[in-house]
Amino acid sequence: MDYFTLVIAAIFVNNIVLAQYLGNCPFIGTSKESGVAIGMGLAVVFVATMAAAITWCVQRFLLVPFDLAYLQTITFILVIASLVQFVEMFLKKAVPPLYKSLGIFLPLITTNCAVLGIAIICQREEYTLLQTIIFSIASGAGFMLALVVLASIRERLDLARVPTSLRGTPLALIMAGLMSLAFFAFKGMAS
Amino acid sequence: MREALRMILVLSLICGLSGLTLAAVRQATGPRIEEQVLTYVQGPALNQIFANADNNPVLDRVAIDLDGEAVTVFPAMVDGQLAGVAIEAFGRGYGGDIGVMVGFATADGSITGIGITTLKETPGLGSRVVEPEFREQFGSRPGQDMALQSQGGDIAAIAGATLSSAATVAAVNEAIRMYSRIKDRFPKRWSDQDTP
Amino acid sequence: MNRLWKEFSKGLWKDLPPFKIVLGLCPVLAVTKTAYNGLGMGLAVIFVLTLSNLLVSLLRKAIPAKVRIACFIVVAASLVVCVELLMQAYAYPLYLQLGIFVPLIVVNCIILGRAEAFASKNPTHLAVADGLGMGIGFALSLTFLGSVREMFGYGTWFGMELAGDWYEPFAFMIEAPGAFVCLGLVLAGMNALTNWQRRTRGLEAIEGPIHDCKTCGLCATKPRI
Amino acid sequence: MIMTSVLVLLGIGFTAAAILAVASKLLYVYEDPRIAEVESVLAGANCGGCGFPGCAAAAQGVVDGKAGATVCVIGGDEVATNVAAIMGLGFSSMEKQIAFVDCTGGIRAEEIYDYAGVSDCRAQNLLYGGNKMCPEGCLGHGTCVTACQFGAIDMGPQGYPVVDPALCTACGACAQVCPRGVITIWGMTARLTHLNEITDCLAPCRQRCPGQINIPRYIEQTSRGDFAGALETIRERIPMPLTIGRVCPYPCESACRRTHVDAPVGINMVKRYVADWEMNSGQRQPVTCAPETGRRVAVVGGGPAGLSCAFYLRRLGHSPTIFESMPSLGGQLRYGIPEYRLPKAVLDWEIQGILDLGIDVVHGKAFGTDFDLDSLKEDGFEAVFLGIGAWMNMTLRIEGEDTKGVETGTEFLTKVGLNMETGVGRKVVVVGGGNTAIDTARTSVRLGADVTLMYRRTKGEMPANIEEIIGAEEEGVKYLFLAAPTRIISDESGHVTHVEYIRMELGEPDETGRRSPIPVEGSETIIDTDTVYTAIGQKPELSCLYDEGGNCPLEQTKWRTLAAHPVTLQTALPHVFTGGDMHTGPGIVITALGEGRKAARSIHQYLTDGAPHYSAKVQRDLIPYTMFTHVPDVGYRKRSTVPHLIGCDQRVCTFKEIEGALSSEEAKHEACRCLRCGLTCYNRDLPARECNEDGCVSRS
Repeated sequence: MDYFTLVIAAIFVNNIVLAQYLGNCPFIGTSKESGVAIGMGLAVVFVATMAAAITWCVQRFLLVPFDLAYLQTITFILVIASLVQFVEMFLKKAVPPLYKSLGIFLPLITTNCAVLGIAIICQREEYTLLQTIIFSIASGAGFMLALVVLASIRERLDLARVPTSLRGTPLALIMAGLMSLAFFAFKGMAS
Repeated sequence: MREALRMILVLSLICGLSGLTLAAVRQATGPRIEEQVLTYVQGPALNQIFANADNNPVLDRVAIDLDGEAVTVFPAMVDGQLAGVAIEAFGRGYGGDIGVMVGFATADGSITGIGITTLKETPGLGSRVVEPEFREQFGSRPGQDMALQSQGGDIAAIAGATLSSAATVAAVNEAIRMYSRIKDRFPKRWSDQDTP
Repeated sequence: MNRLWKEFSKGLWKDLPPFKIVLGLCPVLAVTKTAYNGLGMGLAVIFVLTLSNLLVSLLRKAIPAKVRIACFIVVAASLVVCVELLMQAYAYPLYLQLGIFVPLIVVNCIILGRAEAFASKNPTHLAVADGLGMGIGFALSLTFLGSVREMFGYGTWFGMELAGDWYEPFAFMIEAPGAFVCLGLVLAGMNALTNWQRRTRGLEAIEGPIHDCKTCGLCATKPRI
Repeated sequence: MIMTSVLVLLGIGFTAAAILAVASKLLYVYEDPRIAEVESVLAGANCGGCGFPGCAAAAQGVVDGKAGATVCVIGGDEVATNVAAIMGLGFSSMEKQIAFVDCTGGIRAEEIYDYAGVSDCRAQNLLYGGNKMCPEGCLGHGTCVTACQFGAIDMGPQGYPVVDPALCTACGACAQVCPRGVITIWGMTARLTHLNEITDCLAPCRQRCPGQINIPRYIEQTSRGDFAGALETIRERIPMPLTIGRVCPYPCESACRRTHVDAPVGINMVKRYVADWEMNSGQRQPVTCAPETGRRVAVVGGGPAGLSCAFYLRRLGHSPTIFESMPSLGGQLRYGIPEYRLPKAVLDWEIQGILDLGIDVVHGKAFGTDFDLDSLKEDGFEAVFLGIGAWMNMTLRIEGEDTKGVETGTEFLTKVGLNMETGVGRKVVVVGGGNTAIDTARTSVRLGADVTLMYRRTKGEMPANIEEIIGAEEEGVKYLFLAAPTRIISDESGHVTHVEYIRMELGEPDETGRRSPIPVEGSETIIDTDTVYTAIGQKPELSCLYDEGGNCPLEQTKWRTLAAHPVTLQTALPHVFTGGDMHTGPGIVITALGEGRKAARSIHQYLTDGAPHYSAKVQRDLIPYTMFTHVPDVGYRKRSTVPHLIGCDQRVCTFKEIEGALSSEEAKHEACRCLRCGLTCYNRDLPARECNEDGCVSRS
């Protein structure tokens, strides 16, 4: 499997939100403004990549040798939660401007199942470390793409005349459905 | 400093406790999980091979020692007699190992059929090894090594999935080798008994 | 007792997740292809949510603030792994269906959200009532959504044939787009219902009565280091 | 297996906790402990009303000095006191800012489109663009009203938002949702230092006013009976409404769009009414000043420009000191404008109000002799405003000009102002056509003289106000148009007896558009006189700027005025600013007042930012496309007239004030004649509208 296919598949064909149903809470929750969406998207790309790389090492050097694969979930989430907190502290200290723009999204990522999902998918697919990193960047980018597109649509929809009951979250979900339908067209382009 | 220590202590303790709990649960459920996995992963393949068996090959499975490694053998009984056994073997495919369950007739050591247990091949190409057209080529033939047509044998490879086909063949050959080394022990193991 | 009932019942209608508080969407969308899957996931969530609320509430005084989130997550994750193991042992086909989403229960915002927003601040019995209520509400919602999607998508309900051969299954409903649209329409229905109720009570209809992602409190919570 | 599980998880948990613990020590970012303290006393509602994203950010802002103790808008005084205690801050160290609606176009914008979408300004703006002509207009859907968490905005009866300053917390939510930028959050400093920009909603009168007063706003406030508010609006731009209400030649009225319907709105009458209302009430309206900065500024010259500069410097928090060489403040207002136009009592009352803000005055010190720029610097003045006016008279450059009995008009008026013996005769000839000439003539009439006013062009070309020209005629001043003096004839004692003049005729218009007079050869005539007053123009006396060596660090223009940047009024010396007649040459009072404010603004920016600055969009000339003359759909309404306090017969012998103020009803009537113009819009209302308690409702 070449890396190009891996990237295309992760962004479009198996889009983490629209095809895999992962990371939906932040997808709906932070897609009200495109500025916020971009911030959240970048934070996810960053954390997901780091988390996938670290969890890959944990799995490879700790869980497999000791035959503890069933502890995957708990170790991964612990790693992610600590990582998020660590990254937050690190950014605050080392790169305050970045912290100001991404910092507020970091705590939200702990509960973003896309991050844990990406780490677990990498294990299920038995990717190499390089593949893991590429896959997680691409998946994060796919998340960001979907998020920004939905946010842009919602900004316009806010102004449209729609039945009262549909305003807000319901319409956002329906829009997400239509986007997901559009992404269906990528099926078969790469596996 | 005290706070940091407390932080470390509490988190480590909680982790340790959860490890203990989980290990215990794991221990308790382990055998049952194994059986479930066999029933739902190997079971369907066995049913394809021994359509007429009147026992449950999964429940009656036996681990046989072969050069220090345990080989799981699934016996099939017909009318209380051991009619055949199945052995799972793996071949390296395009997307990972392909698990193949190979069934042998105990009477003459011929292959009764094969079933695919696990595979991660490309959908539409390599994954077509599960299709009957491909699988049935292996049925009812003597238990000796075989090869793809391209390598001088008589197994028709799936178009565009030579690697997956070859992996299947390799797995079958592996199973044949294992079978030939342990087949002598079967009569002893299932001598006229209904159940082991 | 009153209080207990209140905390329990709010999860059943007033704060019904995920329809009233839009939380835990991933399992809602992913596993509700059939009513059976929905119910299975719901039961898993009830188990995890109730016990995690219980444990968090018990441990709430011992946990230092800085590793609070990590501790909550370890508790939740342990329970999830338990569920995973039990499901493998006793409901393996369900486990195969729910696949990756069982481990993901741990990042279901409902679990961490209730731990953070409720269990870590309330006594044990209330926390359990809250978790049980929310869990049951969640399970019912999932079953409902699964039923709707299964009926349209397969023409069956819990595997039982509902329609004759003439029924052409509406495959859209069981794919990802259908999940989004279906949930969107259900939420719109909830809004319409709320507004209808408000109108019958002589109140003015309001736009989008459904809470957005607010209730879990995580958004506002920053781990303090 | 149990053992490994426990150990692995224990290990991971321990590692995670240890890394976090170490990281929290190593990566510890020092946070001012006061941030936490401040946050703990804030209301904790995270309402965002303070303009910060939540209470934590607000606390950070307070500690960073971006906000004052009153940051929490819902916490009230108690929270403010607590915050002040933690921070050691003064209670009111932050300037109160409020939302400010600068558009009155709600109903008008709606008329342009048949818009049926959601009632949301942003939606309409996005989908239809709203008003075609004006990019700034209010759309009137009230999105700002819903955006305001504090209920401070209401849709007023005219269909545009009205802000309640008491409830407004300047959170900026309204400004954020307004797609047209109609609402701005302004602090007093920003309002005082704002220069008109071409993107502002400038009605023609506002473009024309040299003082940049927000005329439509104070007229609207007057129409609602909010006289105090109107005064506050006026005082944002000029400090002397009483004076301007009396002496201004109101250029604004010449730009008024109502001129094209019937007659211009009596803008100045309205201003005078509200100014008189304050004076007659006996109670001065409060004038807010920013907290003291302690920066000292020297204001040289206590005329209108200097008074205005000092007033705004004081309001911006600085400490100005006025240096005045004459015994009293007021400059030309006191020594050039006669009593019957601007009673000294009124002027004194007004100047006292300005000085009461805390402005020091040094009397009897002349610039150039008693002190200079260097000595001011030594005395600790960080900036200097030069506003010594234009007191030097132009000469006729004719034979016999130094004859006894020939004097300049300003000298004469100054003597009258100082109650000195003037030496005025029985037959007076005044040369000139400006307001000074008329003032001289009318003053002479009051001193019992028979006055002839000689002007080299015709009545239509006279620069003086038309009311003044008519008033003088009514009082018996004889006009001699198209005549220029050529020679002054004196008797043996050296006293003037006759003036010889030559008749002129008007030639072709020159580049300025004025027809220049051409002497008619051989038409010399002689008239009797015993006193000649010349009032043909003045220029600044700049000799005071030169040191003994004849050097001056400042530059002059070719009109012999002090050169300065046209917008910032900064001279060649960065800390020296100028304004008023010294900069423009003889001009009208409102120009001097306006320049005083501009200079104060520049000085403020010089003191706080290091240099004055201004936007490239600054409005200087009239904006041509807004000067349309076709004003349909407006009904005829009679313009009010200013009552005359005394009859013509009495006027010639008394200096009592002639013009009176409107009555309250007349003022409201006049205010209601205003079309509430914007840049290109105006109220297309019909005579049916009426004045009532709530002001002028344009549609019933």
